[in-house]
Amino acid sequence: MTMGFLNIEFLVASAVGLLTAAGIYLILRRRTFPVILGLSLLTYGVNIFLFATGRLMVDAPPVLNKYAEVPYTDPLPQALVLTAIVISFGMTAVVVMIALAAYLSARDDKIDMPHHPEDEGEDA
Amino acid sequence: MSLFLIAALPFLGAVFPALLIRAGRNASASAAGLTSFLAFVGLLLHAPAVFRGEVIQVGIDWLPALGLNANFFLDGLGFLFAAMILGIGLLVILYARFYLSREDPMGNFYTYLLLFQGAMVGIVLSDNILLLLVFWELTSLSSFLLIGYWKHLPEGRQGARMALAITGSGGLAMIGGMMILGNIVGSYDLSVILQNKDLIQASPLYLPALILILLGCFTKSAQFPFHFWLPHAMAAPTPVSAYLHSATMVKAGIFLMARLWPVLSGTPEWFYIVATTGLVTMLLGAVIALFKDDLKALLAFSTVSHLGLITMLLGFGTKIAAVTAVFHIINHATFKAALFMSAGIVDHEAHTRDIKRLGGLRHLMPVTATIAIVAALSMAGIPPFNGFLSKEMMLEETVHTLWAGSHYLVPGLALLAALFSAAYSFRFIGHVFLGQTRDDYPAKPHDPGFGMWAGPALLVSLVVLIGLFPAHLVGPLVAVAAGAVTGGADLPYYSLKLWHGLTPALYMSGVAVIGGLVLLKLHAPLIAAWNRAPRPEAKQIFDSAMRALTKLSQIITDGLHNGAITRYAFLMMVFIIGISYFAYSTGTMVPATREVQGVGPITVIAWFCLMVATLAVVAKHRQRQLSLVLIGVVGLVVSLGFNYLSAPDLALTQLSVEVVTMVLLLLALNFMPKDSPVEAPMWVRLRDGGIAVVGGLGAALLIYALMLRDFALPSISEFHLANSYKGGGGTNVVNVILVDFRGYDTFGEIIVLGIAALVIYALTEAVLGSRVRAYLLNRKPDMPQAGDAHPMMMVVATRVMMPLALMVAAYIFFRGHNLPGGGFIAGLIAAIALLMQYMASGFSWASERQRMFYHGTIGSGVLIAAATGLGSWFSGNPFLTSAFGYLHWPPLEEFEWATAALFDLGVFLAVVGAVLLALESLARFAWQPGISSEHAMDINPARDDAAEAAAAEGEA
Amino acid sequence: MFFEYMIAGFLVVSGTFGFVGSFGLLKLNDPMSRLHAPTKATTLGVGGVLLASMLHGVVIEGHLSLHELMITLFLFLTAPVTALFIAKVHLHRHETPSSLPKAGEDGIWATHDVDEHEAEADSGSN
Amino acid sequence: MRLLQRLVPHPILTLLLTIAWVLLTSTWTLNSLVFGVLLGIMIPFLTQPYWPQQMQLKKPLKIAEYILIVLYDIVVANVIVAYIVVFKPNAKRKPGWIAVPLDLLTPEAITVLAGTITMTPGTVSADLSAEGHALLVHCLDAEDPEAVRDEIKQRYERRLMEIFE
Amino acid sequence: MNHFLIAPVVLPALVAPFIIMVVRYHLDLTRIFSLASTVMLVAISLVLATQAASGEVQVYELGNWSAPFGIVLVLDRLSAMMVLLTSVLALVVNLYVIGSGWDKRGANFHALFQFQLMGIIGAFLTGDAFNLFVFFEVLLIASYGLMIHSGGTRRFQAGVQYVVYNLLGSTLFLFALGTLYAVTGTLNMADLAVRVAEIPPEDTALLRVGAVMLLLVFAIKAAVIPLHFWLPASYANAPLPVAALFAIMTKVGAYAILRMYTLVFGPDLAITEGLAGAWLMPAALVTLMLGAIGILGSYRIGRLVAFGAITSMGTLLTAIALFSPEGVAAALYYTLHSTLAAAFLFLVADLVSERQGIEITAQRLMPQSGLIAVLFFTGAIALAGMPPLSGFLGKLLVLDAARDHDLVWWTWGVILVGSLVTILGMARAGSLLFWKSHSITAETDPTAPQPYEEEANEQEEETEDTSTAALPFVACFALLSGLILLTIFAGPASHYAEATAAQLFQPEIYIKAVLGKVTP
Amino acid sequence: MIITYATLFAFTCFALAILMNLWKIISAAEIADRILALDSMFINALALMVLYGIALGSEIYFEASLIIAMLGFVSTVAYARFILRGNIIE
Ligand code: NA
Ligand code: NA
Repeated sequence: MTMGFLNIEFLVASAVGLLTAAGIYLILRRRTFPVILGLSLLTYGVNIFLFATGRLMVDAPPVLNKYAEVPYTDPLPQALVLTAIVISFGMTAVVVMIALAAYLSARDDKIDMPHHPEDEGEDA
Repeated sequence: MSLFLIAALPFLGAVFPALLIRAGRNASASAAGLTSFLAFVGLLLHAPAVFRGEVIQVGIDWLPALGLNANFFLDGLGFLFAAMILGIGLLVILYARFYLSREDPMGNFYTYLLLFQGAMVGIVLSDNILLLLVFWELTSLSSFLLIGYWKHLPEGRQGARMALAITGSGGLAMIGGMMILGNIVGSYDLSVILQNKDLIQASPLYLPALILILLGCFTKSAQFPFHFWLPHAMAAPTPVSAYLHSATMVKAGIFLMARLWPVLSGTPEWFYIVATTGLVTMLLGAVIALFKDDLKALLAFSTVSHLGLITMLLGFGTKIAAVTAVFHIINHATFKAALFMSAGIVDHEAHTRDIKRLGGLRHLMPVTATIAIVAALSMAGIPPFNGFLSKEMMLEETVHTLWAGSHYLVPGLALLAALFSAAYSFRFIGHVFLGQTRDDYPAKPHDPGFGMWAGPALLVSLVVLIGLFPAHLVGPLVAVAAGAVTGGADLPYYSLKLWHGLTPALYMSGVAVIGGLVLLKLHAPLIAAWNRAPRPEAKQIFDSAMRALTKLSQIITDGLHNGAITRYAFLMMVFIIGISYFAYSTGTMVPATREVQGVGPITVIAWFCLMVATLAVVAKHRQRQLSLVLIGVVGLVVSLGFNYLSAPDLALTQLSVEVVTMVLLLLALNFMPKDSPVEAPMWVRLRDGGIAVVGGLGAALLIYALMLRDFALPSISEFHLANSYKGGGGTNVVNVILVDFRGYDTFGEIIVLGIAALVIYALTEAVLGSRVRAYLLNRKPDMPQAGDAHPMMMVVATRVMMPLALMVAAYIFFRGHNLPGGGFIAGLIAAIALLMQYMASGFSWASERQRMFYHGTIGSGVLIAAATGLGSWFSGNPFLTSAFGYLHWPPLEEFEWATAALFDLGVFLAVVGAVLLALESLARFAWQPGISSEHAMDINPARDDAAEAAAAEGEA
Repeated sequence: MFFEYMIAGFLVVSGTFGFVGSFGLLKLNDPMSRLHAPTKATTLGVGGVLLASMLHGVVIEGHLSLHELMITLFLFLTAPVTALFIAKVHLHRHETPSSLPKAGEDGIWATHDVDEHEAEADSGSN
Repeated sequence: MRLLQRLVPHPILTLLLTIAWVLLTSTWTLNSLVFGVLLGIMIPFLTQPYWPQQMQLKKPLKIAEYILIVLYDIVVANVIVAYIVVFKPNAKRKPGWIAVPLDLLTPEAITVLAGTITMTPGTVSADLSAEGHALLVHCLDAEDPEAVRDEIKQRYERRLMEIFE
Repeated sequence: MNHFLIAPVVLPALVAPFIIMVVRYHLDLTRIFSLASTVMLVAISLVLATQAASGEVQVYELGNWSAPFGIVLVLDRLSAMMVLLTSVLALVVNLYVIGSGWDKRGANFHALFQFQLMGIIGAFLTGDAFNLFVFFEVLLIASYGLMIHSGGTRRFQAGVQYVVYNLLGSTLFLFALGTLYAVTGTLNMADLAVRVAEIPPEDTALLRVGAVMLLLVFAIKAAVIPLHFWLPASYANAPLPVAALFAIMTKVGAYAILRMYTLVFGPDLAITEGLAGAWLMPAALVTLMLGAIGILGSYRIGRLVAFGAITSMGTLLTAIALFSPEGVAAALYYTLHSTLAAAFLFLVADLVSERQGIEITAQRLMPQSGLIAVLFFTGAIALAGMPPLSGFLGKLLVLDAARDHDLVWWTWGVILVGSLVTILGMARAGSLLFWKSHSITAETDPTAPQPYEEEANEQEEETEDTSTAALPFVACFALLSGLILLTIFAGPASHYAEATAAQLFQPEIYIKAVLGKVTP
Repeated sequence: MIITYATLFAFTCFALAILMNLWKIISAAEIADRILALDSMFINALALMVLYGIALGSEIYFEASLIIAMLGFVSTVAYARFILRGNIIE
């Protein structure tokens, strides 16, 4: 039973698109927390993107079957995505902590740094 | 002495004055003097050869790629200038020793002066225009230091910056001009360039090159309209003014025009630009000089005027005019340096340079007065002094010069300039040294010591002697120098003598002198009129221009970099999307080569959840905790998707990362506001939404297009599939890629994790070491808190769950190589197992029982991974080469070992350490007195009842 | 054949309970009651699936795999904890000591038993 | 004996873990078993600080009986709950709280009881009293709260008392 | 098997955990190990540079898997040069940091420092595109830690922006790599080059998108306008010695552009034609100009030097954007120069800000004003590209290389005008900082010197150990000597750069070394 | 064959359950309900994964369910603790 007008490629591509769009939108918000949320969504988006570059296959995990000739999906993008997930986890942890430190220090979680051109001392 | 050494000596010597100043002012001055003297002697040693008409050349390659060679040559022109630079330099060094006061850092002064001297000598000896540029810019820089020498005076600082701005920009223009010139000729060597007049003048780039080079010359030599910096540079100590602004630096522009005269002059462009500029400058400088009350300002504008004169002569383009120019260069250097030094003496002794406050000094300082009067007369063009001779020759030349068809324009204006020149010279004499002695000087003036007037005296004796015996004293010098300028030995006839007969020039001189006297008589009404007349004040214009430029820069800089990363990111998105679209639209695409694959309704439902949850995150992002819940949905569906699309490893990883990330975000959110306010106006949100939609659409279309096409060539992963078991010893190809084929990536990846933990730890230390700590310690929860921080059921469940989870971690770890799993996922599970304990019983209770030292765990993880990698060196293989094999210990069955497992252990440890260190750091933020509990759970009837019973027993 | 029907039966039952659990979440009208539906029905639903999976492994694919039991174990261990916490959230936000039955000799339920020093700190700060 | 107690602080846990290993791997080899036992010993040893008290089981064999009863209850009562959820209108349902006084003292026992209450349909353990002497239970549809409380005490707590205390 | 190739990556990767685990609480030991590691890195990179100077391209097959299936390290002249530059810079900065005591103002400095070096060097050596991403992340995350070292409100706030901006860059990197992989089926750079050349000309759009996204990623790192916005605030708010080390980070971006766009998407490749050329040159010129304007418009010293770094990146990228051997040679020489010069000026800026705060205003005369003034002046000359230091030569090389380019007039004009504005800005700052202070006496000065650290300095600095007090100046003079050597030996240096450029424009050498076969 | 239909039935049930969970997560007035719905969603997803394994006759996808069963409650407890105490590790 398949849904005639839909296909996996479309679902995945649209998911990538929506996650990316939502990520971009949230990254452009003015508080650190939504920006971090945006980064998370964007990370999902790009991870799926990267994953899909190996083309999509159902029921073909790249675990070698010693007994039968079966198709395998492309393992390389999976390994890359794994690396990317781990790295972005580390990055998320760091950005969360820095954002928290900035908030605690400034007691303000605006992500834009207000610019205070200090009065400048007359020109020499 | 080698030309290298002559050019290098001042630079080498520049080190000493600043160092020797501790040994006293004399030592410092002597070092400077000795350096100059040695260089001067070295130069003079070449005199015979130069006067024989030889050209001395030395050179080594410096930057051959560019054609920038350290080539020097010495001909008549170079000799003349080098002699002036070093000779007058010596006198200035002597003069400055007595001029500078005790408070002035003399060592620095001489150091700067020698740097400047070296740069000047370098200019005049360079045989490579790029090398010349190096020295040229160096003069700008060293003069910046010299003009700003009196750091406490705002005039000095401003004058220095103005000089730097003007001469610096001219110098940069000249770089352009020189590059063009070099490109036309194909060489940057002067001696080559000078041979290619026709090539240069025929080039379409001749005019740009000419203009750019002349910009450099004019700015340096203070030609109109760049003349205004020179008077402001007079804020410098007088020795500097005498040296830089009369004798040397300002003549660098003149020098260069003379140097390039053979190849640049002779065209109408040259004539009209150079001669006209010179003429205007000459006149304008002379007029302004008359109305300056500051002695040094008067001399400064006089210098401007005389430089204009020389420029004009060079602009005429005739050989005889060139000879005259050379001659006037010598004369001007002598009388003007003497005048500056005299002015300095007056300033030094009377403590003022204001002509209105001076007068009658001839009685008080007769020696100085004599020197100054003779020099001023020469400047006025009075016979028998040398100024007369060259001015006469100049006037003679103007008579023969036709400007745009007019016979009278040039001589008329030149005469007018001569007239004003005579007038200000007379004013210098009359209003300072003649007239009544006054008693209102700021200080009682008297002649200074010999050391101070010796220099000017020597110069003024030259003024007289050259005037009387020009042909003998400077004839040969003029000849060789002019020969070098005109680029050949065949100079036209000229004679250097006082009396040429009743020439038009003589009449013009007479008119000038008489007119000058008349002007001086009329000075009072004239200056009143002058002061009333509106005129642009160059300094104000320059200052406001600089202020405006600075302000504009600040506006641009601060306006663009206003700290709003929301805007930075927006611009970035727009740019990335725009450029990517450009790249796409300029390429071509073939139709899809792959079929799409159908889906069932379950998949569509999962997709629908993902889409709705994502949209909901955006819609509800202001409610922060809710958005985290929604992200949980996204993460769950993504994991489901990975599983569905044959990526079980990814599903496992995504699920476990999700948990840790969520805990992390919640821990952080505890301290932060729980909601985001609406801040951006609607149009901004629409704009952001617009770019987000475009970006998302781009990503979607891109991946859709990619998925519908095959690899152009078979993917390298076919090799991985084929060799995973054979070569990597594992059937889970993803894991074999991670720990073997691309183990180096994984090595980097665990280091990223380790670094993340280190950063977080360091950050926590920094925050807790700051005033934030007090805030944290006294922080009140911003939401009402419920009781029972460590519920019993959670604690008990954890006691079973944690060991089980660790068991699962072990299971996942060991199967990773052959089935989905591996060190990373196992590490996350183990970390979450410990995290459960933290959540159940609290940070304090759990960490007291913590046997793991997280820093060490991370470190050992990285070390184990690295050591596993290094281990392969012993078998002669590259870093990270894996090995595996089988062991058989009866009665156990045979089992497999693999170094990959050891590497994976490193991964495991790094992950556990990193996650826990990060969480621990956050928990430390939350620590408050009283938060710690001595018990794993808050409520425990077994414990409490027993204690009560004991207490009751005790009471009983 | 019998086992196939049995597997199918487990699957149908489990699907039904899974559905009912989540349906209850929508249908039931008070928060505490909603907590019942998913915690139980879902557990049973999943339990059925797991049983089916185990049977399927043994009968259809011919190898005994028991790790479904691990999942069941975990669910039984964690579900009460989850329920407890969600219930506590409800107590914390919507119930007061007076809206609940008396807590026996202890007087108060743990969720409402805010630590003394915290209360002190609260009053101290105001 | 001391040493053994230190090495194997929670023998039941060790057993549980070993079983878990076998269940996980589903491989029936000596290697696997040996490895599972090793891990079953190692993990409790490492995590012992988090479970400091020794857990005493008076009648371990009663556990099986208890489990069977509970499983039976779950299955049977699930149907009832499903019926209530699907067919009984909200208005006719009588949800309510009951407080169950506890005779159990040990945390493990109380936790098992609370878990049992939650897993058996119709009831959810919602909270413990401040000192741990009563359990707050929510009933989905309790016509007779007293009966529910008695059943909890009779059917579950009594058995748990036997096992644990 | 030449293990020297992996040594500069593994050494810091071993030293860092060692420091964390073993000597974490012993400052002296930490310093000794960190310093020893950087000294050894210099030695190793000298060996590597010598080996690379022969012109042979060396390949190290990690895990003994041959390219393109495994990851390889590749040593050619370019990577050797960059590694050497990094090591030298690291040694100097390390000396400075130890001397100034910056390393004890926060935790884990030396470990992060070593990891940072590992990341940078790894990025220079790798021959694999995805591994480049990994090492970018290593160097970035270490840089996050170094950037916020010792804390402070503005530093944290700037840190958030720095991290967020770079995370966007990393995301784009993955999009680009994914696209390239999906089209070509490989990740190895040499293999990419081979495969890209085989892409049919009628199917270029997707590859072009991937290629240009990759370029944009590197342009972010290289701070090309309008992707440069991350730089000013983060460099200015970082500890300035850290900013000095960061002088090499922008070069990583430039390096990657150079590598990818000579090896894989070479200037003669029809498929990717016009991708870089169309916008990189104008963008680089605007970057240059904007940096210069920023120098004139800065009122804080860190920001001033940060814009100095931007303007030097503008110059460097202008040279790269010529995509000619001459241009690349000029760019390489200028890379050496501008890295040392920017680092030098950052260190001097730290000397200043440690004494009188970060504002560029006249304040009471700072201690050692004279010496620092000299250093600032020379640094300013160097960064502005004024004679006699190497910057001028570099700039001349760039001008000369640009002479046949379409935009030659724009190039020359912007470079020269940019220099002027830079000079004006530097002169303004120097005059305010060092000259005007002379007119302020201690009595009339209402503003006492403000220490830069807002709160981290609550515990007063203990008096510096005299044995290390001179180290900051030693470090400054070391960089200055570097610049002077680069000036004096401009001939040999530019010769190396030329040979390097020539090697880059013969990618078949690289490809043959990596894949053992030549491009079809 | 019957297993296939039964599986499909179960699939549908759990998928619909997930949809209902989603609806609750989005629309609930009370955060506790949302957490509860998410927890249910985790369990239902777990069931889906097991069903997927049954449908494909493969055990490879099984560990994901194990992880959900083991770790899913950590998120749920964390969300709840956040509301109860603010600090989820104290
Ligand atoms: Na794995
Ligand atoms: Na339940």
